[in-house]
Amino acid sequence: QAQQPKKVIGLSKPNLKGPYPTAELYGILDEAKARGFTVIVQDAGGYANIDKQLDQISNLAIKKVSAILIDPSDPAALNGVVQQARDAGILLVGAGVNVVASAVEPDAAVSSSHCNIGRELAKGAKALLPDGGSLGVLAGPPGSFWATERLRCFKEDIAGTNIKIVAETTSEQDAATSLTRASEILQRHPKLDMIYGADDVYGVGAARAAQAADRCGRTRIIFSVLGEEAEDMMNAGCADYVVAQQPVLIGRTEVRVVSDLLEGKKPEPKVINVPLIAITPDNLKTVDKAHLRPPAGWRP
Amino acid sequence: MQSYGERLHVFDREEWKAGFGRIVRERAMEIALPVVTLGLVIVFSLLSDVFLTGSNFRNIGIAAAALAAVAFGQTFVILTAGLDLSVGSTVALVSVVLAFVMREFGLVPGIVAGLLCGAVVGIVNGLIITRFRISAFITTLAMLSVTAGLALNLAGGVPILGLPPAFGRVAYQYWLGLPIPVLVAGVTLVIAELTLRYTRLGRHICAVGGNEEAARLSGIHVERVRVIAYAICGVTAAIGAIILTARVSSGQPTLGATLPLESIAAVVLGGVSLAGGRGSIVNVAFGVAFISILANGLNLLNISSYTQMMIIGLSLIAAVALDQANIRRKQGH
Amino acid sequence: MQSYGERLHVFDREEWKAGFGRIVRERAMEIALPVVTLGLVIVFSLLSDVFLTGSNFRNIGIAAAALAAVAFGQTFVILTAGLDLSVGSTVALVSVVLAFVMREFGLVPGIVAGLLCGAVVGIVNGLIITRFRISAFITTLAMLSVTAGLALNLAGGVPILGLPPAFGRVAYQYWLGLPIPVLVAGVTLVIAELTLRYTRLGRHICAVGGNEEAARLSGIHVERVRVIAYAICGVTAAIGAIILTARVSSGQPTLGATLPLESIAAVVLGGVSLAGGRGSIVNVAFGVAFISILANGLNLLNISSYTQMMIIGLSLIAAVALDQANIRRKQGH
Amino acid sequence: MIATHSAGEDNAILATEAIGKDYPGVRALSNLSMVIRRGEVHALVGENGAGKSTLIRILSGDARPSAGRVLLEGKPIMLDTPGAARRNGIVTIFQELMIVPGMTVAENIVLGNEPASRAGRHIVSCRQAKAIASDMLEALDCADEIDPGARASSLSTGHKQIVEIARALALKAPIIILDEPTASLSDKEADALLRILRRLRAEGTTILYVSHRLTEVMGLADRITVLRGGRHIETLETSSLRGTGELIELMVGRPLTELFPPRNRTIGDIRLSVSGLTRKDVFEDISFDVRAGEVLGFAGLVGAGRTEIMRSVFGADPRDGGEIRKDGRRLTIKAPADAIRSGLAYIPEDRKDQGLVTGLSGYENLLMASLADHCRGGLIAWRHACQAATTMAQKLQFRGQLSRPARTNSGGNQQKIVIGKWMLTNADVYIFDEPTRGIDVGAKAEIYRLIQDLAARGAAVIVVSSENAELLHLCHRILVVSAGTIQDEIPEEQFDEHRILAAAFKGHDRSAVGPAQERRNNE
Ligand SMILES: Nc1ncnc2c1ncn2[C@@H]1O[C@H](COP(=O)(O)OP(=O)(O)OP(=O)(O)O)[C@@H](O)[C@H]1O
Ligand SMILES: Nc1ncnc2c1ncn2[C@@H]1O[C@H](COP(=O)(O)OP(=O)(O)OP(=O)(O)O)[C@@H](O)[C@H]1O
Ligand SMILES: [Mg+2]
Ligand SMILES: [Mg+2]
Repeated sequence: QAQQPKKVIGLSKPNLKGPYPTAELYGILDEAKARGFTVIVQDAGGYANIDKQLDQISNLAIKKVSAILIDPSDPAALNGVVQQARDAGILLVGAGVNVVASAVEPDAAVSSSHCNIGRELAKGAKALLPDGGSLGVLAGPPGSFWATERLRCFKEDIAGTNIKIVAETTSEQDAATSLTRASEILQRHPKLDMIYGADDVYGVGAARAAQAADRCGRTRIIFSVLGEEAEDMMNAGCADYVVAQQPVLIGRTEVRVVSDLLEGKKPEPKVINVPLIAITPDNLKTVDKAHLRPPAGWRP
Repeated sequence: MQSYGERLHVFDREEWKAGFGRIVRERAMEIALPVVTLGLVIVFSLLSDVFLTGSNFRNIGIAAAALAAVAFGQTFVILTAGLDLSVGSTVALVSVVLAFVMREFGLVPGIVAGLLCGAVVGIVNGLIITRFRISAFITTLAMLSVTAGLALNLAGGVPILGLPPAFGRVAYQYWLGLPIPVLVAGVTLVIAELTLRYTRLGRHICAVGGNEEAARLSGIHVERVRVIAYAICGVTAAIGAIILTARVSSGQPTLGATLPLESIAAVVLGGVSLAGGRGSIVNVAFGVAFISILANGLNLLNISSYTQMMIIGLSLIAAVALDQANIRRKQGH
Repeated sequence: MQSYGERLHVFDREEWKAGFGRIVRERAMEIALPVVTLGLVIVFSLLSDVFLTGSNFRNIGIAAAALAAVAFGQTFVILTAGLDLSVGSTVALVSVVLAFVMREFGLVPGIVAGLLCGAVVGIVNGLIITRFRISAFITTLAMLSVTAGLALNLAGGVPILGLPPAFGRVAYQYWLGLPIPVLVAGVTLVIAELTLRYTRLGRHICAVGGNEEAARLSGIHVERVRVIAYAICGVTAAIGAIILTARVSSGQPTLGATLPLESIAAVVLGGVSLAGGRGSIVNVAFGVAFISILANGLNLLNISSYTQMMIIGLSLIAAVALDQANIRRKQGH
Repeated sequence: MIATHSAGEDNAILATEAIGKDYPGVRALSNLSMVIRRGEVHALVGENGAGKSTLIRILSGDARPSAGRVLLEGKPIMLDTPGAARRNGIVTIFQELMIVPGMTVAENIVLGNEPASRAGRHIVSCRQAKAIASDMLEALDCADEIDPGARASSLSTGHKQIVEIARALALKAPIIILDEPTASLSDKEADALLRILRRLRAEGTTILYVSHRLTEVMGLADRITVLRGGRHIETLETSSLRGTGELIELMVGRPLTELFPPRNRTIGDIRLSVSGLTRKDVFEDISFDVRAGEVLGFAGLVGAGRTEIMRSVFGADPRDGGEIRKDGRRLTIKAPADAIRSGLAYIPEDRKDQGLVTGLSGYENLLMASLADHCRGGLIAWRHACQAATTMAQKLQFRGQLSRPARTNSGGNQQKIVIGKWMLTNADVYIFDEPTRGIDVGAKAEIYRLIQDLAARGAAVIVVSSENAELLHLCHRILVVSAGTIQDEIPEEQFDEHRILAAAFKGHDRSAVGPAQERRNNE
């Protein structure tokens, strides 16, 4: 009790499985340690478990944390609890997104918003297929906010081009299932020009399907999140364009923003956009991985 | 003329006559879970300073309310030796239907439409099971897929917004110090327990689960009773859906994915055998409390979610094993 | 001395004597599903020009192989009137363990470790069920949670890379024109069917599922048989995990989430009653084929995923209802 | 209302006209016409599988006839559900126990006919339910033995049967059908039941009664209908019958020369020796020997603990003390498998729940305990095994299809499968628990012959039975068990039914209830 009591930050994630959330968590925990914060991590266990995330945000409010980093499974669903937390005087920071709830303004947000990812993917699609072509879409898990957002903005941006979506399917976020679905799309459209994956689970599945069908380089694969598998696939020539979100940097920035807010400094701008990095086989070697993934062997 | 209250207590009074010791022995099974749950509360109170606060218990209550409603309906189905895996996606479908109707026609029509939708899903389940003689497991698994697809199709895969703000506020309001969702679950509990104990339907449900053949040969319309049990389960799923939809103040086509397995676990924790026949809603409420308190306490203790999964699994086994040991000791094995 | 082939057909020959008509009638149930599956194939062939191609069928085979292996083990458990909901997370755990061991010690130790890991999970399931007398549903539901948490904890939530490239290649290689995963599933099928029909263990499993007390009084070690059935299920889950891990050439802590319900559906489609007792692995293989072909065909037809969910649910009901109608006609009701 | 007994066809209350019923591969009933008169006790007799239960299922709305029709009061009637039969005043007590184990006795008695409370038609009045239950149990003279609040699962088989009878009585129906109600009752309980049936007849109730106990039938029935192979053979006035022999001849279609074969006369050394066997609160200090070639009987009242003794000997139940020796060698029996390895065989009292896997074929059931003998290199040689099973079935004069599920066979044939299963293990100690329960005279004679054959081949045989006549004709020695202890040992020269009964009741005098009984009541 010699020093002043440590400040406590809450983190509410709908899901912690997979390279992106794990890397973000690393950034948060590492930065928090450096700044003397304690982090309470709450994981709803899946994007569909909206009610669990509600309960967990209520839990954080009860623990009287100073701030909550929120990645809403669905912003429209969180208004009630988030308002409760706001009323309890807790700072609310968007974690990886620019919103915490649809009707509650965040105190700050560190974002590479889902919509922006979709836009960035569209940029890549247009660059890879300047003359247009056929596109298969692995849209993500059914009914999930993040995947819907990405795809919505992606579609907005490719509208008017000659890129035509010939197949679109939602499926469980499962490595083997996405591989099967991608194989089927390739089966039906053997000359398909491109596959879109909502994140690396879908993208890597598509890349493996292309590999199995011997379509690497001819069927272009684009997706977001550069995990180790994604890097492997890109090295093998089966992944062509990955939008990397710098999750470690996002996590670190989130903690920094909270720290600033607690010291009374208003972050400028309120919504900090951590730049997305478009990764292609050309810059794969040179990009700084320290902001993309935790050091090897790190465990939550 | 005897009063209604008198009749309600006719069994208990006679049991008192038989001595306190026998009650304890007979009720050992029913006491085990409350004791275990109390143990949980004590442990968490010692480990966390915010656990034993009014606001946390209100939180637990709100979080548990939907699961409770669903588990009460699930009890009816399990008592007939059935099972309903479709409650989760029924909750999603009701949430979507309710949101659409409420947005167009207002609060009350929305709630009525939601309850009706739940009942219809339940009746369809019941009819398929009884008419085609398909096992409850497969039927409700298939219906899980059908209703989930329907909910997503209706909603186009995105949440439905624009519900009356009053509806969303209800989930966070109190009456007599109790959150409205908890009150709704409480009323469901009382009605369910009374139905089970004191109505002909309730007795027939237990008879069908205990020995279908005997029930049939006693002139009970076994199929009708089964269908009604599934309909009740559908309606309570709709009640759960209303609570959840109010909390998220939007129609969500993926709501309630964890409810089927959680509700069945709560029912089994509550001492109801999956082979049907006997059980009490009050015990199931303790099962719900156990699950909800465990999840809440582990979250408050900041245990990693992966480790939580392991602890929850082990606790489930431990709690049911304790129950079983009690039953066996009671039977002198 | 009689040949092996002769012995295999002892039942059939007697039935042949009784006339062809009777065989058709008696075997109606076993013929129903193959006919329905054939119907599916015809419909999809007419609607899609790529469906009826060798490469698509190899695709279906590769995609179905893991489900098949898991469903074969699930059959053993269901025949004892049990159930294993933990196969999905067992697959995930095996995938992680296998990846770690394979990365450090090479291919064969990795596979051995994976199979051992699956067997251990199965044995733990079996021991909990028999020792504590907890229902299979609750035990394996709890173990689902425990093994999933363990897999995620071990892997730290992310996929494990660095497997020998040869392992990943195997999933896409052919032998005699058949993909290796299909061959592995095929060998599993033959061993499982032989075990069930021609070993004492297999007959004991059916006896335990049919009437536990009678089996015990006939000198069968009921608890041991049960534990072995769960161990077999664990091992086949490990085989499924090996196939899947090779396909995605990485250890995945979230693999196989849909396998528990899908494998149970396949087993029931294969005519095995959830109440245990009788069944054949070959029929279960048709159940797997039905599910896999349906999913493949619907995707090739580019039907929206939400509508697919509804169609899959309805087909499941239709297929089982047909089976049931057949059985009932056979029994003269 | 009450009819005269010399009535003609116009006095018919219930009649069947050319009823037929087909099951796949079996014609259970064909062209069956019979008439039941108002106010009579009409008995239905016939061998196992004669179609008695099938006829009853049709009359009670549980099965639909494939041909013909049922007439009630001369008018054709559609009995398509059990509810319909009940509404028309026909109540049935079925052969298989129809009790809901998790419910109380009172709830079981009012099942399907719950008294409505004043609060509403759909609310059950628990008080009235208890009152009805008490009244019915009172009427059955069982009010002190059965507590209406007790859980039905805690009752003995006999008491469960009484609860079922009480349920039927509570409906106060004009027609009551009983399918082998006394099969699992002790003589005392059976007598009580017969008294009640006589009283009901006096009150004008019509009764259709099925039983294999022919003396009981002769004592109770006004008229007897004999079925054979699903056909109506004859309906007789009981008064015109000279004895059971005539009835048996009609049932089996040939004169039955002897029911009990001569006893085996070559007795050898002590084969099985049990000493000091104890299971706390169930039985204590049980000691007995059986010699090779000897048939040892165990008599006693229902609930005396005989089944539990045998289950402990066989390793199916735990025991707290005592020693079992076979041919002088001490056995360690922890599970039935150990007992089987030592050459013991146990034919349980309940075929359906303990003897057979009813869903599996006759072959599989026959071979269940001896599959190890038919394995070649770890795999089962089915051809070889099925040959052995077929030979055994022929030896037992099994009449049914071995390839069909065991449940489709009649009771007697099912019992033969269970016995055959043990004979295939080449055991030399056989324990028969109620081997002839629910079995017709023809099959009984065959089973008695089998028991003597086994003894003649040098096996030691133990027979537990509640039918004393059976023990008196079959055994070389009878032990009487009461309240968990052996009360008396009677050698063949001193066989006397009164001595058995005296010993059987002795334990009951000492303590009102036996230990087994007491334990059950505690639950
Ligand atoms: N559900 C069924 N399926 C096939 N066959 C049946 C079925 N029920 C009865 N049977 C057959 O119908 C015939 C008549 O059986 P039923 O049970 O009526 O005989 P029973 O006279 O009551 O014999 P028991 O004295 O053994 O009770 C038998 O051959 C039996 O095998
Ligand atoms: N704990 C129990 N719960 C329910 N039923 C029991 C229990 N113990 C015994 N029974 C049943 O009561 C009957 C009497 O069994 P027990 O072994 O005590 O006496 P028994 O002398 O063998 O009588 P029986 O002539 O009925 O075989 C059996 O049918 C048995 O299944
Ligand atoms: Mg009968
Ligand atoms: Mg007995």
